[in-house]
Order: sequence, then structure tokens, then C-alpha cells
Amino acid sequence: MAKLTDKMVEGQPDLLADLDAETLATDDLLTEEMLVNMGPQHPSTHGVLRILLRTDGEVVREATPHIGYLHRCAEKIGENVAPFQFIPTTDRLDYLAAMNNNQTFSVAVEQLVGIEVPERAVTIRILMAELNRIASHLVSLGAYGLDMGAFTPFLYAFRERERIMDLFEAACGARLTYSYITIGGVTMDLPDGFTDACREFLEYLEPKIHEYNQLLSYNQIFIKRAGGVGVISAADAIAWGLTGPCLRASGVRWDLRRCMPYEGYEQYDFEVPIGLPQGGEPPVPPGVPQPRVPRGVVVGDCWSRYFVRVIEMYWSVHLVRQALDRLRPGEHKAKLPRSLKLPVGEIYFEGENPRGQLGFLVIGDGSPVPSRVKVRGPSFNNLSITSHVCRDCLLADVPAIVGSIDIVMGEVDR
Amino acid sequence: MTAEEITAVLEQELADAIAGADSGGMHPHVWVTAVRLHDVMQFLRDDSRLQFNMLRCVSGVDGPASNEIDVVYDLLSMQPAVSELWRARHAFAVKVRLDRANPHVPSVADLWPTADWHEREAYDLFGIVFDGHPDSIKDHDGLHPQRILCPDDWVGYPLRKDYVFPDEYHGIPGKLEAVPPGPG
Amino acid sequence: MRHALRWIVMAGVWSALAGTAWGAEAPVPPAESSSTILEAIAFYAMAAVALLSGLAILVSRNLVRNVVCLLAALGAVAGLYFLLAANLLGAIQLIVYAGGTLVLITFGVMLTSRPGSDRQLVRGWERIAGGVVCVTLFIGLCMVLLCTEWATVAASAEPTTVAAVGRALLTDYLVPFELASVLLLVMLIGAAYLVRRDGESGAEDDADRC
Amino acid sequence: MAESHTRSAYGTARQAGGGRRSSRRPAALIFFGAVVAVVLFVWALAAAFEYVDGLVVADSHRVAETGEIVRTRFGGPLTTAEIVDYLPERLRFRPVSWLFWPLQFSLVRDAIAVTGLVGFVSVFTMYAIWWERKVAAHIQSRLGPMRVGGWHGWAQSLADKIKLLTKEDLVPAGADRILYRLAPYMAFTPVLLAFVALPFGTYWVLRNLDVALLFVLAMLGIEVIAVIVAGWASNNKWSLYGGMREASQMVAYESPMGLALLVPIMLAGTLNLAAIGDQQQAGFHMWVVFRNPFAAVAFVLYFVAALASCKRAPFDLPEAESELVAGFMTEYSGFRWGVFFFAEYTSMFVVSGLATTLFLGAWYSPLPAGWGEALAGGGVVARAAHGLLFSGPLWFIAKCVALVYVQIWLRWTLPRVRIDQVLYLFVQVLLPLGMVVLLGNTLWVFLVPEDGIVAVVANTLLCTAGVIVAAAFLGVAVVARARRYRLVGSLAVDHLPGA
Repeated sequence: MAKLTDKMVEGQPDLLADLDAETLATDDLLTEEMLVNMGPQHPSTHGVLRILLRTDGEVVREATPHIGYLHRCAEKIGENVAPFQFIPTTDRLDYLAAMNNNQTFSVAVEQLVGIEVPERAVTIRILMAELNRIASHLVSLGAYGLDMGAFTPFLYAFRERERIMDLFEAACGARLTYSYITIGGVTMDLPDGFTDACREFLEYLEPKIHEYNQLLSYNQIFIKRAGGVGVISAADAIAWGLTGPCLRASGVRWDLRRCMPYEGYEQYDFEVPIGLPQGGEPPVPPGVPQPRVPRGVVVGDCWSRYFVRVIEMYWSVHLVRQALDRLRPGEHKAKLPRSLKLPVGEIYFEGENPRGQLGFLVIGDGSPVPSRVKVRGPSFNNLSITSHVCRDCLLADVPAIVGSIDIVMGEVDR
Repeated sequence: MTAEEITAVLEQELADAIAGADSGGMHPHVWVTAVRLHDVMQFLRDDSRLQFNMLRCVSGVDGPASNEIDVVYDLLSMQPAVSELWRARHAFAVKVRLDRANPHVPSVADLWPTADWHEREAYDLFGIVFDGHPDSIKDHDGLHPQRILCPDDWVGYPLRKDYVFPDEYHGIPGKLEAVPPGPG
Repeated sequence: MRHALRWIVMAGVWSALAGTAWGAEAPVPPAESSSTILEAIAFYAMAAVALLSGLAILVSRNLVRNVVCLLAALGAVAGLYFLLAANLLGAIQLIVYAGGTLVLITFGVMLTSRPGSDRQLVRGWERIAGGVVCVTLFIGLCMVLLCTEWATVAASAEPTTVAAVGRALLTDYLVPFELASVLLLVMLIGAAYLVRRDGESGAEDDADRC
Repeated sequence: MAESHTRSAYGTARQAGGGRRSSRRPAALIFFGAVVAVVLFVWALAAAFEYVDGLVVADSHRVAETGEIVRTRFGGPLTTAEIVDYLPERLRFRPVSWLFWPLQFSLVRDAIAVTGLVGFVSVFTMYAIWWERKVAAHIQSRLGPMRVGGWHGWAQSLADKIKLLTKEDLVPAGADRILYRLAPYMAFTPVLLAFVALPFGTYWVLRNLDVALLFVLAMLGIEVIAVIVAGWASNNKWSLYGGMREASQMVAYESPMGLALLVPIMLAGTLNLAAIGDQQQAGFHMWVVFRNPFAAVAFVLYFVAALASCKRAPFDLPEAESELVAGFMTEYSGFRWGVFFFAEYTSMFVVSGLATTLFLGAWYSPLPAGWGEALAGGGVVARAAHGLLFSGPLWFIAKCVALVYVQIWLRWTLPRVRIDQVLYLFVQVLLPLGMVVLLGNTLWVFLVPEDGIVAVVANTLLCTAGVIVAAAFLGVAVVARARRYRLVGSLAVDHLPGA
């Protein structure tokens, strides 16, 4: 198919550029094909993403995402620093889920070197990763409401996220880029009083998620705007390498924490919610009012992607509670030599991030510095399906679809 | 199936395409010749026993010591299930060794559309040209997949070991000490 | 020339809108005192605006400028109606023309004009024929204007209330009223049919047409 | 602890500069004082004139006319001599009559009225903007502007206005200069003109037009053209989209709005807003919205169409932030953007003014006006009590403010509707509904006897429904106020030691 490239854009005369009132004849006003740049500065592109839209009136004929505005070449840094110095760079990949990034990279290196992580450290890691998953989903739900024009849910979501920020700040002093989970365990042990503050937060959060359902999820206008829009079939999702909530919303019950368990996730009991057709009832932990999928929703559409994240927040709360019960006193970090020599060999490990499967290919060559660190960002793959999904949709649907895929540019551009 | 069985099936079916195998270790993979890569990938995806339906990652690896560039394809086979959990059958990797001066390898974007962006990134950062890539353009570097992360007129491939960061780009100084020639 | 045009448009829009407000005079226009002078000023201002913005429409080729000039012209005509204490007519003129038709014209012209279709070549003899027709028309109009003696009715004490118009419509002029409504209905159905015959059928295509 | 420290430091700085401070009057205070003074002076003049008009003009008119009182606030012949003759003895010395001399020219009286009107409109709009930010904040469990001008940041929109005034006045390259500058004023002037025919009270109307309703609708229609022109002239693809969306939205909502307005006209029998308002004075059961079920549905239909007409709440597509950056207002900044904003809030008031006058018993309180007859004629205090309890501009403004509140409330809870859904809703759902309501109302007016059993039952049912809805509003407000700490939760919680 004729791909749209920047070269063609330069060639395209900007219809309105040389508008001089006298010379313009009426025919230039005809709404034939128009090239519109949504981004890189645009209120609803979640960061520095530029989507070139070829539109005919309100209907978008083709949408081509252009990325690379936030490219810092993190992988080059990976090849020049020791693994525990690379941890702060992993914070800045998916800057809304720094704990999960740290955890995945640490597990990859630990499996490569063969380090035994103490029991308490593993539990703290799962506790922190699931809390960060809740925080990340809160941001994506709030931002998605904003894309649809509902301003209020964003504020509620950030009000809840503030509580999680306080918990993280108490644990490791940072609010966004924690570098708390490192190779061999966690940098500092939990402060006393953390576990009851965490339990109190979970008591506070659970009814609030139900409140959002009333405010946004079951709102008729929201369902009309999101239901049946940007439908991705299971085959397309797998073909385009979609992972995480986007894959599950298309009906694929696949979650690395259950299908390829790591870090002791197999000992925790939780369900994997998937996109359900109209009237379906997603699995919910006990004590939570049973949500039901409203009319007009199709498996794999924007609404399902949004709602899978809501249900996952319920299960993450359930997981954090189990992790809190499982906490035993003990070492918080394994004893490691000063400069950790990486064995000659390679490993490709993927962890379940809030946005999908974050993969690390780490190749060691005997020196303390890895010879190659490849980062497979889930948003990078999730975003690649935009041009396939946004064909012949309305202009107002493009932010809806991109918002439901929930991308973070730090992870796309690396 | 275990890594050894997969290698055995591959050697039995496409013996000439396989250049080596390392099914032990944590990252079981098989070496494939660049020319026959597309057939191997086609077989891996469509064979009833293997069914690798998800291409997880395409990564370029630069090894200046042996003067070659590798391309690593990480594949995963997911066992679909109607309502309960999908099962992970097996994960496997395919590696191709290319000449560092003129790395060419056929594109697999037609088998897994996810490869489209991964291959563009591999070209952008390593200079590996994927022949037959759907988003190819012809410019000063000849026919190649379009760059995805760096600007289109960027010179050089950043992740190569021998890459030297440019002094300036459109007047923006690259290095502190190298004072760029005054613009204009 | 462009500056003059600019001032005409600005004066036109301002006086038209001011005229509508001020023109809506109290029901009893006082016979004497200074207001007749004000009325005369308003009348000539609005007449001038109507003429000049009409002229401006001919001169300018930019659609949206034409829209603004048309708005000024229609507003001025509405102002004149208000001056004549025909408030109903003034309000209808504003709603139907300035509010509704103008938007539809803008919308219609923008969506339907094909590129290059309106640049017909005007050859020599067509120009002459056009000129002749215009001159004859102009002379005819002037003769009509000068020869007939207009029935100068006294300034009506009461502005025609809506009730009076309504009663007249449904009693004395019922037949033309019904005929007009039938005509409108036929046009409505015709328009719907034309759009439908354009190849699209079914409701979901309408979503694409907007 | 931190807060007090800075204040004291700030305090000390002030003492240090004490000497200089007294000479430097805060500019805002002077400016605001001037505005208040002008508004008060105009209101005082209008009130004085209304007092004189009440005394003098009433009799002269009844004599001249054929019995029917044609009395408007500012119409009718009035000479200084007449005024002075009727003044009480002690006021009759030379300078007073000299003072009233200019009032005889109707143009002067109009000028006073228009100034008062513009004064009211600008003050109301300024506070509507501030109020929307406060209401939105409290809906979103935050505080909104708190700092500018003291108590709850009351001078916030004043500060915004001054900031907008001082912003650079730029016109985008390639924009159509004349139209770009003209568009905001084309948007604002018609909405202000709508106030000419909008009655605040029986005599509180600048021009008691016989076709007042049509005139106000016409003015709202012209504003659309300003948006299209603005969208086109700012040479920006996003604003072109905003302009086009406004055009298609206008085509969609105009017809259902017209049909919905036919119902109260049919019940009242006239287009004169003052007359329609006066027919609803016999207590709240006589309000049009409670007359028959079709009128109630017509009110809801009109309100939805009105939301679309002033681009509010779910229908704010022409300036949809998340899709079109800022729609037709993308290229506007500084004062021009302020004028567009002003026009939007003023049209919100005009639209709710129409809804109040036509459906919610205009300037009459729920108490039947008959009870207040004794108070009406009395002295100033009695007239004030009458104004507060029974009928007067305060009731009209209160109802309009309530409807504006509903519009604000809707904006901060509902997501935005898509353009084809708006067209579908208005053309294929509300238009047929409007026709059914019109037909139903016609049959109801003809077939159902005015005080027959059916009409009374329907009326009481609707009245009870109305009372229940009003009580529900108040109830929710009170309960939420009482439990506001428990609901909001996190604002009142103490942070962890480390945080």
C-alpha cells in the first residue's frame, strides 16, 4: 500500500498556508483530502507523539503515527554501565510504572547471573509492583476520561494516585522514578507503619473504583463514544504483538503472571479479566459488587480495553493484600560482590507491566558491563496497530482509540 | 515441546537452512542462514507442531570482535483456549549472522505485522537492511526501511559499537568541546 | 480600493446591528421632536449599508467575506423593517435569512463547489450581451421607481402585532398559506430523495456525509 | 508552619517598604472601585427614574390611551414640566427640575438603560466565569481559585480580564485580517442585543417588543455566523474544523428548539415575553412547565437544544479540547479570546433567561402574585418586600442563575458527544419528539377543558413532581455538605511520616 512519508508531506501544498483573502477562490474551501498534524504538541496524544491524519471532512482516511521525539537511546546507556547503574534508566522507560520496569530488569539480570533473592525482598517487590500497577491504571483511566471530554474523573484518579505516591515516598523517598527495586532485592527495607497505612489505603480505594464505574464506565455517552469503536480482533492483536490489557480486551486470556509465572506469582491467587461481550460479567474478587458489561460493547473495542484495566485494579488490590499477609521479617537484599561479573551468555525475559509485556534481552560477555541490552517496550507494539485501527474512523475517534491503547512515549521511543 | 525437540524438528525439515544450534542455556536458539530465513520463519509459524504465533521481539546485536551483526528473533507459541487461561507452549529464538559491512536479510513483516516497526528500528539503530519491507524508501542510503526513531536525514547508526556521535546536527552542537562552524 | 471595502464592511455591520437595536422604536413613534431626525439618519445609514454591502459581495471573491457582507445587507434590511415598526418582519428576516439561510449557503457552497467549475471563460460577445441586459433592466427599474406614485400611507399608529398577522394568515389568506406549505413539503421530500439517490442509502451513511 | 514563616517574611518586607507603600495605591482597587461606582450610579439613576416614572407617567398614559395601559419603562412622551409639576413640594426648587431636564429625551433614557444593562451583563458574566471555576473545583474535590482578592478568590476573573487586556494582540500569519478581528465582536454584539427584548420584570424591559421571542432567537442565530467566520479566518485547520462543526450543529439544533418554543407560545397566545411572563403570575401551579405534560417535555427538549446552542456540556464540539485543540478559538488569545468567552457566558444567561420566562414563571415567585397586591403599591420598604417575596427582577435572576448552575454542573460530569451522534440525536430523535410534543400540546389545548378534572389532575401531578425534584436537589446538597469530609476523604487525611 502507498505508505505516507514525510517526503510526501513536504510536497503536499498546505491548502491554507498562503491564504490571501483576495486571491482565494471558493473551490479551495472544498473539504477534499486534507493533511492534519495531530501532535507533537496536542492535548490528547499522551506525550510527544505526532499522528499524521489524512482526513476527508470529519472522516479520517488514514492515520500514521510518527514517533522518535522522546528517543534517548537508553539501550546505548545499557551497553556502557553496570546493570545496577542501568536501573535508573529503566525508571524512565515507562515513567508511570517505574517499579514494574525495575522489577523486570532485575529479574532478567538475576536469572542471567543466577542470584538467589531473599523471600522478604520478593514479597516487597510484588507488593510495590502491584501498587504501581494500580497507580498506572489510575492515570490511564483519568486520561481516557479527559480524551472523551469528561474532566472530573481525571481529578478523582489523581487524588487516589496521590495516596500511592505517599506510600512510595515513605518507602524510597521518590514519587515517580523510584529505583527502589534493584538487582538482588530492594534498596531499603519498608519503614515501620507502612503495612497498616497500605491496608488503610486499600480499604479506602476499593469503594472508589466502584464510584468511577458509576461516574464514567456506565455513562451512556461514554459507552456510545467508546463502545464498538476501534475494534481489534484476537488474531490482529497477536499478529501486531499487542500485549497486556490491549491483548486481554480482545478476548485472549493471557497474562505472564499466570501463563509464564515469575517471582512467585504462582503462589498468589488472582483472576485474569478479559474483554467480554454485552452482558458478560468479568471475574471480580469477593466483596466487590459484580460489574456487568453494558449494551453496545463489543469484545476488543475501546470500552473493553478501558474496563479490563478497571477490573485489573480490583485484582491488584487483592494481590497487594495477599502480599501484605505474606510479609515475613528477613533480609531485604542478597549479598552481592562489589562488581558483579556477568557470565558469557544471554537471556530474554519478559515481565507483565501495566501496559503489556516489557522484555529485556541481556547479553553478557564476562565483563561487569553487558554487551547488549535490548528493551522491548509494550507501548511500542501497542502503538503500531493505530494506523490499522484508525482507518475510516471519525476525527473524534482517533483520541479515543489512542487513549484506550494507553501508550507512554518514554517506552515507545526509549 | 522442549528446545532440543524443536531443533530436531527444524534440522529434520530444513537441514540446509540451519547453520548451528544452541538449545542448552537460558536462551535456546538456532542459527539460520540469511538467505533461507523467510522459509524457516514461515515453517516455524505454520507448522502444526510448532505454531509460533507471536513474534515477541526483533533485536540487532553488534559484535565488532567477530566483525558481524546478528539479528535475534524471539518467538513464542501460545496455546489458545476458549474461556480459561491460554497456555504457553514453548518459546524459542532464531539468530542470523550478517556481514557487518552490508547486512541484508529478508523481512518477515508479511508473516507478523509487528515486525514492521521492529525492523524499521533495527535498521534505524544498526543499519540492517530488511529486503521487501513494506515501508521502504529510497534515499542517500539506497533502498531501506524508513527510520523510525532518529530523524530521516540522520547519518550513521547509533547503536553500532564504532558509532561516533556527530559534532552538530542542523546547527545544534553535538559535543561540548567541538565548537560547530558558525551557521551561514 | 481594498481599504475602502474594509471601511464599508465595518460600517455596514456596525450600523446594521446598532440599527436593529435602536430601530426597534417604542410602539408610539412620537410625531414631533428630535426623533424624526434620528429616524432619518438611521434610515439613510441602513439603506447605504444595504446597498454598499450588496456591491461588496459582487466585488469580493472570498466566500467568507461575502458571507459577512451578506449578513450586513440582511441586517440592514431587517433594520429598515424595524424602522417601519414592522417588528415581526424584521425578526423573521433576521432569523430566516441572517441566521438560517446564510449558514446553509456557507455550508452548501463549501461542500459542493467542484474545483475550477466556476471559472467559466467570459468571451467577447457574452460580455456585451450581459451589459445590454443589465442596462435595460436598470432603466426599467428606474422608470418604475419614478413613474408610479407610491401610496404614502401615514405612519401607522400601531405596529402590526403578531396576532393580527396570524389571524390574517389563517382567515383572509388561508389558501396561499396552505399552498406555500404544500410547496415546502414537496421541496423537503425532493431534497431528501435527491440526497438518497446520490448512491448512499441507509442511515449509517449519513454519518459519513457530515 | 512553613506558611506562617513566609507570611512573616513577607510581612517584614512590607514594613521595610512601609514609607513607599502608602503612595502606591493598589491599581486593582481603584479600577474595581470605578466599575462599582459607575454601576451603582447607573442603577441609582435608573431607580430614581423608575420612581418618577411610577409616579408621573402612569396617570398621563391612562388619560391619553384608550383605557388600555401601554406603559413601558422607557417609552412614552415625558417632558420636564410634567415631571416637575408632579414632584412633592419640598423637591420643587430650581436645581432639582434642572437635574431632571435631560431625562425627557428618549435617547438619553435609552442610553441610561443600555449602560445599566451592559453593567449588569458584564458583572454577571465576570462572576459566572469565576463561579464556574469554583463549582468545577468543588465537583472535582479541589478548591479552585482561592488567592486573588481575598475571600475565595472573588477577583479571579477580574485579574484574568486585566491579564487578557495586557496580552499581545497578534493576528496569525496568513489569517484574513479583517474577519479575524471582526469575528469576536460579531459573536458578542448579537448576544448583548438579545437583552434588548429580554424582560427582567413586567416593566423592566428595554423594548417591550411584540415579537420579543423571535428577536432573541434571531440574535442567537447570528452568533453562529461569527463562529464560522472565526473558524475560517484564523487560517488553522483545527479552527476550520471547529467552524464547520458549529455550522452542522446549528443546522441540527435549530429546528427542535423552534418546535419546543412553539408550545409555550401556544399556551400564552403571544410572542411578547413580558405578556408570557405575566400570564404565569398566579402561583407556581400556573407555570407553563406544570401546565401539561407536553409542556414539561418541551422544557427538557428546549434546554437540551439550548445547551447545543451555546456550545456547552456534552455538545461543546466546536471547541473540543481533546480533539480540536481549542476549536475555532485556537488562534485567538488576549482580549479577543476574552470577548468570545464573554459571549459564551452571556449567551448562557440569555438562553436560561428565555427558559425561565417561557417555562418557569419568569419573575414571579412560587407564591401567587394575588397575595402580594397590598404590598405592591406601598412605600419603598413594602415595594422591596413585594420584590423579594412575590415578583421582581431578583426572582428572574435567581432562576436564571439556577439554570446556569445546571449547565455548569452538566459540563463537569458528562463526556463529550461525537459529531454524528449530535446530528443523529437532534435530527432523528429530538425533532420527531418535538413534533409529537407540539401535536400533543395542540390536542391538549383544544380537547382538555381548562379547569376540567383531567387538567387539574395533570397539573397537580406535575407540580408534585416539580416539588419532589426541587426537594431532591436541596436534599442532596445538604447531605453532601454534612458528609463532605467523609466523601472527599483524602483532603483531610494526615500524610505518612516519610512523605
